[in-house]
Amino acid sequence: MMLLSILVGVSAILLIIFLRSNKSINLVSLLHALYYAGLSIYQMYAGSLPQYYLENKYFFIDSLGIYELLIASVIFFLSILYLEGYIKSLVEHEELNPKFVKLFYICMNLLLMSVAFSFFSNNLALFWIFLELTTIFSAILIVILNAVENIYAALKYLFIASTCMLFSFVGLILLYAFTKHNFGAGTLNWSELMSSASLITPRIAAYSFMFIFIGFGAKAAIAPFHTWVPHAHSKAPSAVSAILSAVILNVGIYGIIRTFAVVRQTSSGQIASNMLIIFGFFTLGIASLSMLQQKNVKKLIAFSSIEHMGTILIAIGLATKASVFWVLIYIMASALAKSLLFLCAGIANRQYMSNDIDSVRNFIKLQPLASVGIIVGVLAISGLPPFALFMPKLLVLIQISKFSVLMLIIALLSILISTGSFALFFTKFFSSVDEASSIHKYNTPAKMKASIIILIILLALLGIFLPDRLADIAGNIVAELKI
Amino acid sequence: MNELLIYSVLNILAVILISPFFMGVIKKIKAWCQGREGQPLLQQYYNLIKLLRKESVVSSTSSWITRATPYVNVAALITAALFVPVLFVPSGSTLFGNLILMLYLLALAKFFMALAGLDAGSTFGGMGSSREMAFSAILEPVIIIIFLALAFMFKTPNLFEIFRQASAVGILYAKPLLILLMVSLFIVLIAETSRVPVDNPETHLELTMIHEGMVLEQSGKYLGMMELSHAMKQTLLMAVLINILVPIGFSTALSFYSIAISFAAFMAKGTALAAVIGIFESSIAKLRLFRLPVMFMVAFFLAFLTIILEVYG
Amino acid sequence: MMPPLALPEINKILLVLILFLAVLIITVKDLLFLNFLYRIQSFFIVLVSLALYAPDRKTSLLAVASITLLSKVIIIPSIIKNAQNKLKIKRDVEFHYLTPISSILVSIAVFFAVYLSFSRLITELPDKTFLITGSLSVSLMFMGMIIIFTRQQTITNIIGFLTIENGVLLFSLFMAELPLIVEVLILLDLVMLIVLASLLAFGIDSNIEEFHKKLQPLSKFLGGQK
Amino acid sequence: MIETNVFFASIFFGISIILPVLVSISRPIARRISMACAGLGLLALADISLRVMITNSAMTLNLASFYKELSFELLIDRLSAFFILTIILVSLAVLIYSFRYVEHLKKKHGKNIAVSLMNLFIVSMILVVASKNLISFLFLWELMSISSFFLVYFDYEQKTTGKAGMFYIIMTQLSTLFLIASFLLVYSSGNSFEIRQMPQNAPMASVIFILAFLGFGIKAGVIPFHKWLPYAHPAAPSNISALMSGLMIKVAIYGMIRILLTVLPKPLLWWGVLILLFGTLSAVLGVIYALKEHDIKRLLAYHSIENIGIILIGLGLYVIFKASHFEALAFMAIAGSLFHTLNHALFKSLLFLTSGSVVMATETKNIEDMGGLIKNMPATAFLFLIGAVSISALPPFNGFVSEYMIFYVFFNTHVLISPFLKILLVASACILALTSALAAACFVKAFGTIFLGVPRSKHASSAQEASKSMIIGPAIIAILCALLGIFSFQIFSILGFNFPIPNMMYISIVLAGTYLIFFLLLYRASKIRVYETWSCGFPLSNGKTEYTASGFSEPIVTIFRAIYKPKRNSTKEFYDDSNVIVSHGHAEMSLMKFFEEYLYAPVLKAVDFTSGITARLQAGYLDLYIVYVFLGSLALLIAMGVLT
Repeated sequence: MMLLSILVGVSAILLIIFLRSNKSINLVSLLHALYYAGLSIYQMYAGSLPQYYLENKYFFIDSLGIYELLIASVIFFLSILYLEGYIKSLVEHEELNPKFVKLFYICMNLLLMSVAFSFFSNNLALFWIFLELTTIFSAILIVILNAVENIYAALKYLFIASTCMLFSFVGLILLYAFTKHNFGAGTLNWSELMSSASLITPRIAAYSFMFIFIGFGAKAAIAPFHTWVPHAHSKAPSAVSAILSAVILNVGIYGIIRTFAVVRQTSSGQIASNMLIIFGFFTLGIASLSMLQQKNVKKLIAFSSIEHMGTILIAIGLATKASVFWVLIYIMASALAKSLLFLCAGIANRQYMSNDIDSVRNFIKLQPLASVGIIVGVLAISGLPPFALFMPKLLVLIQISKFSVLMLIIALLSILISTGSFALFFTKFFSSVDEASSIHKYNTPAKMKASIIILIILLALLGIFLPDRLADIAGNIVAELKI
Repeated sequence: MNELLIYSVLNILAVILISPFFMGVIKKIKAWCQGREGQPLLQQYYNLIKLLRKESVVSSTSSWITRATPYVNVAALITAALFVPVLFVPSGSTLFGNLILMLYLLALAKFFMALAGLDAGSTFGGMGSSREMAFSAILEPVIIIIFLALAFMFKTPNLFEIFRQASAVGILYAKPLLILLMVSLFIVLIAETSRVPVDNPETHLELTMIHEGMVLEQSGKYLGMMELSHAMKQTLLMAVLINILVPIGFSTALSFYSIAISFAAFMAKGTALAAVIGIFESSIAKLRLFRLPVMFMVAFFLAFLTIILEVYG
Repeated sequence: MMPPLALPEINKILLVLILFLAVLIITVKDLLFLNFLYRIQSFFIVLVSLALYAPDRKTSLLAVASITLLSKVIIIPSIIKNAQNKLKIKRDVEFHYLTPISSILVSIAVFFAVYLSFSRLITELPDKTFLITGSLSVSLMFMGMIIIFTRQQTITNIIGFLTIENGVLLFSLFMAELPLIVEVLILLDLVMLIVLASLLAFGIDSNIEEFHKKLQPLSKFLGGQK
Repeated sequence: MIETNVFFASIFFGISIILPVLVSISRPIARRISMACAGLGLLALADISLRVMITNSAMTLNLASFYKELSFELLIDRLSAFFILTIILVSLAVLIYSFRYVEHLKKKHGKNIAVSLMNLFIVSMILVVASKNLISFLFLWELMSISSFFLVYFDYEQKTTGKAGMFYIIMTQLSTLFLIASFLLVYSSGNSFEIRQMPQNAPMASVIFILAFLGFGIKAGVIPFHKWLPYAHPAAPSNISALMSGLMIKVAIYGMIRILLTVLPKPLLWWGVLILLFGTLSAVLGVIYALKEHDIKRLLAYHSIENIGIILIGLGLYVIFKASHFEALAFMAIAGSLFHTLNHALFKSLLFLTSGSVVMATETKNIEDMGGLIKNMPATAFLFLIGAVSISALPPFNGFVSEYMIFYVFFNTHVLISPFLKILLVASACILALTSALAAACFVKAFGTIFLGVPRSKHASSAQEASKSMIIGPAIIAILCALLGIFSFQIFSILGFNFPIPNMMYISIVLAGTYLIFFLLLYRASKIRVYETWSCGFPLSNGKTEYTASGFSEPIVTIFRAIYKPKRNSTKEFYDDSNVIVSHGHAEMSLMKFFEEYLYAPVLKAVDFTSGITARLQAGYLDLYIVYVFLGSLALLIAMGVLT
């Protein structure tokens, strides 16, 4: 499997290098994403999980990996589908040098590979490496546009994310050193750590978790390490923003879930739990307050995804069976909603050549589909029915309410503030109508529309009905994590 | 059922017939106080009959509201008349005697009267309606609290029952607190019938007029009906006051003699009350419009005091 | 894992020297000199790994030493030097948030904080030297961060970042042998550096300060004024 | 039978929601089919709920399941059936009204969407009321809020609409959050989403009650959470205002009653006092604020607040008497408040619909620009009058009966033991009396200024009568208003309740009889001559000399100046230096918006301030961000040292 994946990846990149037309390059990338989607769906139905690859079990696939990979590959697929028209428009407006289109796609494919491999890694260190690689490739995808602001956004991203990731590295080493001391042979393999977690000294577990959390937390946009997120998301091309917020942040959360599951087996589990909950609330509060006065559409969405990360972190920290089960559904739903919003914001960006809400005029008339997309996206991301986030949000809130009423109130307040900010944004966005303005309509290509439509449908379907197979997988994950 | 029917017919007829008389008495007393001889006691009846036959002038801007209002007024007042026994109380009926319903029937009449005031589009009518609605609005809590106080004292909201109890015991001995309440009721009576400190029924001056402003556009039979209903309202409120405060002679059974006695007693007591009203009106000056709430508050306070004394006493 | 008794002394001396270099980096304004200091710091790390290699003769440590030597002492400094020449900036004058002196004081405070925090681990420790080596290398990381946020030039920032990385490297050298991953870390570093340097070469012909000026309208509407 | 009904109803509703969205032709046919389908669906449901209502039975239905126990289940018992019937009655009339009204909307596109959303809104309201568990309640509640939000936001090009929509959605979300909190506590008490009785003496009962009361109260527009109503109603199309004001805020009332009856059937006394206080406050302030309004729809919105107050007074009385163990009186109180809920749904939607016709005919919402419309729009005027009479609680219409029931309970205050409660209830009764009298005053003002007198503007004088469907729709409600009033006694008997309420049938017979007798007696008594209005010799050519609406409410403003706090601003400019000869000046009078100035604004300011700080802390400087990382990780390290 690993070899096949590498083969597919390498051949995709080679094809991109040799192919000439943008269309076929796009098609190759699409197929690449489709490969992972197919792989994860195949494993979901056929595979007996977990499966290990390579002798020393450095790579494996289990339910959590499959689940995350499925989400990631769907988002990648839709973003790449969307990308073709978007890049065309970028090139037309000289925002992207035509020379770089190939590099763009190569980095995209590399990013896809590193994301997929980070899910395949059965080893913390390997995971760390792939996570670092995602930083580098996504930073390239941001910096590739011809704007100074992009360079600075990428710099912030690189500096903050890598600095924090170095702390993770310290954590890894700590863990490795002491597992070596305790187990006899040092290991960073998930499966071994999980099976013999009780041997890890609690204090060491707590310290290494803390260090690891700083780095993964930065990738997962946890305050106060989240600061790169709004800049990177707002400056990246919209399809990349969608991937950043719906996939890259999730990879960070994935790492936190894994490590947390290990630490929970020791007696330091409670400390780790409290840490996650406190940071979750901090993130929630900071993000929702930051949303309120936001005039940059994409920054707004970015802060909203930070807010969701806060909620997710709280739910993981609660570490009950139900909370983890629903947080997994939550992760999926919020990924879909965020990417929908980013893709629609991308259309607005192409329409007005700006992310500033003040430049928006007559959006409904100019871009009816994107309007619907934004409406659905805002509803979905605010956790309103009949869209996918409603149920998981409610059930996560239930778990919070069981834990403490005060926390429930804080969570509800921040949710209110963020909903309020979206309401502000929403009404401002659509109510700015100027009959006299003669903005030339941006003709959205069909593929861009297609990805938006698919996302809307997915969000609506998952809002009224949770497929059994997904629920089973989520249930398996809970069992695997020994929550 | 039979008794009820007789009661209904008798009571309505009595109220219609007596009402103009009390009006006449008040006018007479007022004239005497001013040193005039005044019109004959029955002048009000002549006026009514003349008005009902006279040609009516209707404003060209007005609509059917103006024309319907007098009928609504008369109908509402006649219906209300069912609720206040002036001669006798029929036994065991809960159909009528409902204080709240009576109050709201009066409100119905007032509502249409105020609409009619606005109908013609004249400034005077509008002003009359505006003031009438404003002041009757703040009078409303006063009336309700008086009725509530009655309900507190007699443990029933039914006026029939209250009258029955009142005539059964010498009420002032048993419940001296009623005096307070009756003072409030007197103020309400003055206000509701547009009498002097509140309104001046004699003038058509925009500074003072409330009630007259609204009926300014009415004429002929319409005006006649309005006058009649106004007089009936006065009689009804007077009857409440009289039959609770001095229930002497009031009949609780249906028999010819007792009713005759009751009628005579009511006429006497009513005339006396009308005289009091006339004297009161002559001896007091018109209040400034926005001083009126103070007066209503006095009535409210007295009724509230009654309740407090009743609750804690 | 446990080096013989004599060696920790050498290592300790080296560690202190490395920290001293970091302090110098915090205070120095001349960019060329800064780069030179970084080169020396990295070289000391090579020495540390060699010192660790000496007792056990583990080839992995030797590999780490040689890769460090290659990338951190030779390649990275020269890339930075190149970029520096392109940018034509000689000095990084201004200090933000902390003056050099207070930076040093803060560093000492940080060291004590880290030391105290790590001392909680003492009961679990197989190797008591961890306390001093571990907290020294973690404080080196924090010092790297101080470098980043007190300075304005992107190049200084990069050197700060590399200092952090040196701290991590030291930490991993002392704690455990993770040859593969440490080497990968160094290589990743290199890649990162190349990306950063090409970034610098491509886009930035100014320092962040000027950039702030450019961003003034933007930051105003964000409500931020510094 | 029931299954087939439900089946057909769901098919009809499905078509009515989906069809107009799919078929994007601008001709009205799709919309009409959709509305007809919605009507048929409503009729199919009416059958079920009537049966439940009369036989006092209950039926359950499982619609769909999200995941395991998270299902959308319906339970129609008598309470639900009552509310469903209310919704059906009003919605049918609104649908008939919308038949033509929708075509008059100014939008070229979007009419289809409006119809679809309207149908969705109706359906979601019905389903909320019928929800068996908290999950489906919340789901549909949110669906209801969202669909209504889009309907409020329908006229999105207007700046004011944007504001109104935003305000509405924020308030409605606030309400939902309270509900979520309350429901989660209900859930935690037994790990079940079923709407069921809480375990006895649950310590959280009061918390649950308070949260639910706040949640539903915000949605119902209880003062001081009422501000969204006067914003949202003018913004929405009139048929939607009718639905929102007539029905949606009643759904909130349903929630409150459901909590009080099913979840917490043993209420505490102080809850009742709380409800009563809020109810009284809402009633009197609602009407006082209504009096100063000259925007017809805003005026009606404030009256909704007033009537919600009255309904709450009934509920408060229920709790007080229930907690004091006077079951019969408590039952009467809650029946009164339920009946008032139905009545208000009817006459308020009647008023909104007719005022919608008026607004459409005159192209203004300001009643100062109307006048004399009774001549051009006689039918609309008549219907509005019926609504006005009903809402002013005048006999023999329905509003009176429900208010009577509440008053009746007040009149039995003397049975209570606690002197404090007695005094409180007396005060509340007086305020209720004041409220209803002021409401009458307000509707004299509204009807008088809109329909009577002389037209005050060009549009008003050239207004046209509304089209047929826009008369038939409200007419149905008007007839219902009359019937429900006149036959209230009989209706209650059929349902098996014997309340001591007056038999309005007899009263109406007497009223109508005397009217007729006098009419016939005096029919030929005298001649009638039509002549100009007498106005002291001045001609009454235009509306300039008429009494204005602000003039009408002036005495009340003066009397209640403590509440309105009118501010007078005037500026003068002079020709000469010594300020003697005035060249021109400007004077205006504004009334204080107490809750806006002292409640909403400070909260917003505080939130704004904090968010300003957070934004400033993330202004985009890398150094600053590294400082955060530095501090964050250091703090973590120290915390670890301290904690482990």
